[in-house]
Amino acid sequence: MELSVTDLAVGRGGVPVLAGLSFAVAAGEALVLRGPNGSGKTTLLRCIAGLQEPMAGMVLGAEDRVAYGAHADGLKAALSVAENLEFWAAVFGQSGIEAALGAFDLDGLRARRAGQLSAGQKRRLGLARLMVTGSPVWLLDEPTVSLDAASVALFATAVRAHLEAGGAALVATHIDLGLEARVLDVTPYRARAGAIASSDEAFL
Amino acid sequence: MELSVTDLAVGRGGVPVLAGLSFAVAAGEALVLRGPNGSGKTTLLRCIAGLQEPMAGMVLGAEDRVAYGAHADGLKAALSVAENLEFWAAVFGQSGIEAALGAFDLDGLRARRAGQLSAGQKRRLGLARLMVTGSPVWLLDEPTVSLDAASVALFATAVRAHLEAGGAALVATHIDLGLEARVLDVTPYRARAGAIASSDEAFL
Amino acid sequence: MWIAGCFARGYEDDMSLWEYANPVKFLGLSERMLPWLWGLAALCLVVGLVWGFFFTPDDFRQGSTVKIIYLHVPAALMAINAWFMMLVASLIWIVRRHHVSALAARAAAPVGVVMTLIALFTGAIWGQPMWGTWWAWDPRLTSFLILFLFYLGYIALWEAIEDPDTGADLTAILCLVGTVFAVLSRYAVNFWNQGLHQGASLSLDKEENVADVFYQPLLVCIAGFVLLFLALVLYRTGTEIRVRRTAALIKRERRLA
Amino acid sequence: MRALLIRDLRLALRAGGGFGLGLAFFLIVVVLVPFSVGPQTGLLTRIAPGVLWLGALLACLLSLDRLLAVDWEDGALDVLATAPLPLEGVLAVKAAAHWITTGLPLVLAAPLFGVLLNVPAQGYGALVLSLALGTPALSMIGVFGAALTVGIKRGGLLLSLLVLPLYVPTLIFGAEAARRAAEGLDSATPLLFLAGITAGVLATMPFAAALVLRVNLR
Amino acid sequence: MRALLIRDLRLALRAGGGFGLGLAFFLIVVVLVPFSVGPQTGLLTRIAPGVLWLGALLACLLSLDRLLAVDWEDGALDVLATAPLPLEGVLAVKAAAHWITTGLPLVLAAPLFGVLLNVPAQGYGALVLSLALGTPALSMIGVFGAALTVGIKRGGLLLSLLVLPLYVPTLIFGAEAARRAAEGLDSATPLLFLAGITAGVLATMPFAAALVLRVNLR
Ligand code: HEM
Ligand SMILES: Nc1ncnc2c1ncn2[C@@H]1O[C@H](COP(=O)(O)OP(=O)(O)OP(=O)(O)O)[C@@H](O)[C@H]1O
Ligand SMILES: Nc1ncnc2c1ncn2[C@@H]1O[C@H](COP(=O)(O)OP(=O)(O)OP(=O)(O)O)[C@@H](O)[C@H]1O
Ligand SMILES: [Mg+2]
Ligand SMILES: [Mg+2]
Repeated sequence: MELSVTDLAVGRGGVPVLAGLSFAVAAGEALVLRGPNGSGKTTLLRCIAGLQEPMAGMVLGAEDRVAYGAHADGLKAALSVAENLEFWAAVFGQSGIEAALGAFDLDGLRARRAGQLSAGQKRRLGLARLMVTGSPVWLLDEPTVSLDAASVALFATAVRAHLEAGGAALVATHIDLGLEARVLDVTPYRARAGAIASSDEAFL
Repeated sequence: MELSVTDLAVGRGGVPVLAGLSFAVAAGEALVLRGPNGSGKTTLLRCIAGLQEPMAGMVLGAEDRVAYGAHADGLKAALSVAENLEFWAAVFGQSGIEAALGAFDLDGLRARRAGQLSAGQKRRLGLARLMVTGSPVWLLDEPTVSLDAASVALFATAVRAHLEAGGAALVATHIDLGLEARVLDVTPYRARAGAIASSDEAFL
Repeated sequence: MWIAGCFARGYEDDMSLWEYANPVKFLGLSERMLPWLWGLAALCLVVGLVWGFFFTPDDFRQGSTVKIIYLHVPAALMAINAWFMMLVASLIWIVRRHHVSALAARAAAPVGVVMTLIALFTGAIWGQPMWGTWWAWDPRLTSFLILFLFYLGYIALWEAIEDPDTGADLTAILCLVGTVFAVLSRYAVNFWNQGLHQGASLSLDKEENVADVFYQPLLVCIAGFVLLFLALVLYRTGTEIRVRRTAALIKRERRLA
Repeated sequence: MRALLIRDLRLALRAGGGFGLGLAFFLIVVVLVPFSVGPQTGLLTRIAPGVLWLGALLACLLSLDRLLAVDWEDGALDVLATAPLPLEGVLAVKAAAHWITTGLPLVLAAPLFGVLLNVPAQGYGALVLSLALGTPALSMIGVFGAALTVGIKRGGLLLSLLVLPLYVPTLIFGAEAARRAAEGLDSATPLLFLAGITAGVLATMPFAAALVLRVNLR
Repeated sequence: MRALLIRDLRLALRAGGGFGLGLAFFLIVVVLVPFSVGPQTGLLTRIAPGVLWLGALLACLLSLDRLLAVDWEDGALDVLATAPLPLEGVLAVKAAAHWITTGLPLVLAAPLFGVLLNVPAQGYGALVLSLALGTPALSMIGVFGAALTVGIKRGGLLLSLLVLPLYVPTLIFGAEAARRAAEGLDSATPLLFLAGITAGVLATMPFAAALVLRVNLR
């Protein structure tokens, strides 16, 4: 019931990016990933989410239990806020979007088309999506981008509630989340050339 | 040679969002726009950039002198970093992208396809685009989104250099830019119902 | 174009005709006119059709099939003229930015489509006995089909766009461009194929013309169709205005809240 | 699954007309053919069934391009892939939605268009039947093609390039059936072949598509 | 301007094949036609010029959809609109790029495809000429349509519904010219009409397109 990563190596386009990562996130715990641009946070999250397989090592306790919030939120401009949420709730076999709407105060916007939201409002909707999935493990990639202070606070409370409910969260970010949690800096794990078999080292 | 806005009212989808705005940005000066999500910063910038006409009031000293950096950067995933910059330089009748590449340390990535950049690297490229336009007035919408501390510093120095060269900058943001500048909070200017003629008030 | 619009807004007030460009005023007017229009339309249609169907002799060649003309020709005429009415309305919108005219254009389109369909079907039914085929690639028929396509495109574009003003602008320009190309196609089609369809027999040159017995009830029917068209368009415009009005009110509520 | 189907249908409707569009396009193709090959009725009658099938093919093709690309660009595909739904099912549903919005209307309207091209009376049954049997395969194959090209911006032409060859068998048997019936011959055999192809496609293609899509996602 | 042209061409190339694609699609259409209408040579010869023109039309159409949408989605259009270039010029250039990548190859390759459908020898001249005169209009009109539907996701079918009726005159005169020449008749008149239409379109459409695009941008 916890997410654990052992000796993981991930890469993009066949080039290893991070290697030798090992950590565990227990239920009720949040882990913040930090590291300069291009250090591999997104790649790592995609790998844990199961969108790409690891180059080495393994990920435990993730399959079918994760909700992945990426740089793009997967919202349909043509659908209303409520419709978007209901859709994702249904996909994840959940129902009831009121809690999510309330948590990110989208009640006033429920009938608005997603395409007509401001950047921050869109982002809030994207985060609300996580709540309706009902997945225990949240993987968040820079969730607070273009959120104002108030919305960041909303986000922090939402995450805390999720943790108290026994969920876990793995958050990559550059800015403060208004959230006290363990921090993991990925910089030291940057893959050295030839450290692990990159897909085309057979040619070397 | 300065950007001045007098009694401006802007709206989206026929609904007035901001009204009664008046301010001026002199050459060599930067103005930071603040305000909660959905308060109308993007709309204001788009209006000043000439992408939508004001509902009332006027904008002086903007036409053909602005470089607009929006939420989206207008980069082509299929083109390399250098190609993207060269293209925009040519469009704005400039040449020489070295300075820009250096300022946002993209030298190492010049041959990389824009589609293969990380979020922050993309953003840096998007900002580098501003430098190659050679336009005196920069309109920036949340420029430091998903940038790490080091890159934010790079951005700040770039803006300072631009100001010293006699340029002006208007920046909407929620987070710190590492940049000391006059701040304008748009919240008080939120348009009250019926304040100005919305396009469909004829129907009321 | 909104430049034109802005300067038009400048003196919208003076000219008295434009009074009714105000949606609310327009609603009042149309409500007063509609009952009369409905009545007259019904009257003309009943008279014209009964007269045409039961009190005219059978044509010596065509037999009783000739009587389809009382539906076919008026429908065809209206189908074409509806488009021109839309064109005028669009022009008014572009120059003077009166919402009513834009909505009137929007309201006219479906009516035009129905008229087109009536003409097509009656024509097809008529074609079977006359030409021994339901459909022939005769220039007039073909250009009518093209007109039908233009209607479809126009309506589809309206449907696809959320923001009403944007929709009005885009469809107006489409209507202008479309008209030019529709006319072009008309001549192209003539060039492409010389057909079997009747010439304009309402025109006054005497050879190849419909005999007066058929001619007078036909005129009554045409009048009826014109009135019916006007009534429908006014009615639908009213609906469009009300829809837009509710939307506007809801928006205002949201902003006040 | 149902939610996905409903969403896709709703999106198609919102994007202007939905069902109507496929038909309108079909109609246009039917109108353009006489313009390009000339108005001689006899000629048209002979090529009519083929034209209708080509039209169906192209209507299908034009709507394919964005089928997955949209979801890919806004990240919805990533989320769907991580959702507890089998990706195969997701793609099958997408194909179904596509068929309902483009294929089905064509099947229903085919007789009307047949009139325009004076298809002889005895031809209609087989024409409709062949379309009803064939178009599902077109949609499913199309989804596979879309999954192949999802990563590529402006993949429109490339997609059609990849998909059209896969359409050939369906087209041959479908058009053949329609043509034979129009000429009063028996068209059972091609119809059977057609049904076979469609069955096979529907049974296997979702897996191929899902496989390809997973590769594209990583 | 030149930079824009170069960029668009480069993007077309990068998106797999570029020039090749239009041709390949054209080829496929030409190949599919015999499948759908049946292999009788006499018949094919008669419809050949029309088929080639239809193919050109559709190749054009398929590549239109994303022409502006891509730039719209990644915000490039916003920047272009704020750049010190006339939007009319930008759109004209885009049309030119589109023509070079799809129209031009077709013009050059038309004789080849003519052989496949055994167009009679005397037909080639007019065929190529008509395509050369006609396709630029197709591209320019297409850009107008793209500007109309740029805001709409999956506008593909809608776009074709709007654009194809506008293609009718061009198609009629073009195909007419090609057909007449193939039958050994004189095809000067339709060619003249065709040239006239193209000239008119190229002169006026950029402005209409820019107008529409500005409306969509606000
Ligand atoms: C689907 C088939 C047909 C269509 C789409 C069609 C369409 C039209 C159109 C567009 C007009 C022009 C109205 C005007 O501008 O004045 C018209 C008029 C007319 N049509 Fe047809 N038609 C069809 C079949 C027929 C047939 C089979 C006949 C009888 C032989 C016929 C007889 C007439 C006559 C007598 C007029 C009045 C001529 C005039 O006043 O212009 N039409 N039809
Ligand atoms: N498609 C790709 N092909 C090849 N390399 C890629 C691709 N996408 C990203 N990269 C590279 O992989 C590295 C890791 O990228 P990643 O997006 O994981 O970084 P990140 O930590 O998320 O950065 P940011 O904080 O800016 O989002 C970067 O150096 C980037 O240049
Ligand atoms: N296309 C649209 N149609 C109607 N209303 C819109 C549209 N786009 C945005 N809005 C509304 O206009 C208001 C201003 O939006 P805008 O994007 O300018 O806010 P913002 O200050 O940029 O917010 P953020 O800080 O989140 O980017 C918001 O309330 C938003 O809901
Ligand atoms: Mg990242
Ligand atoms: Mg904003």
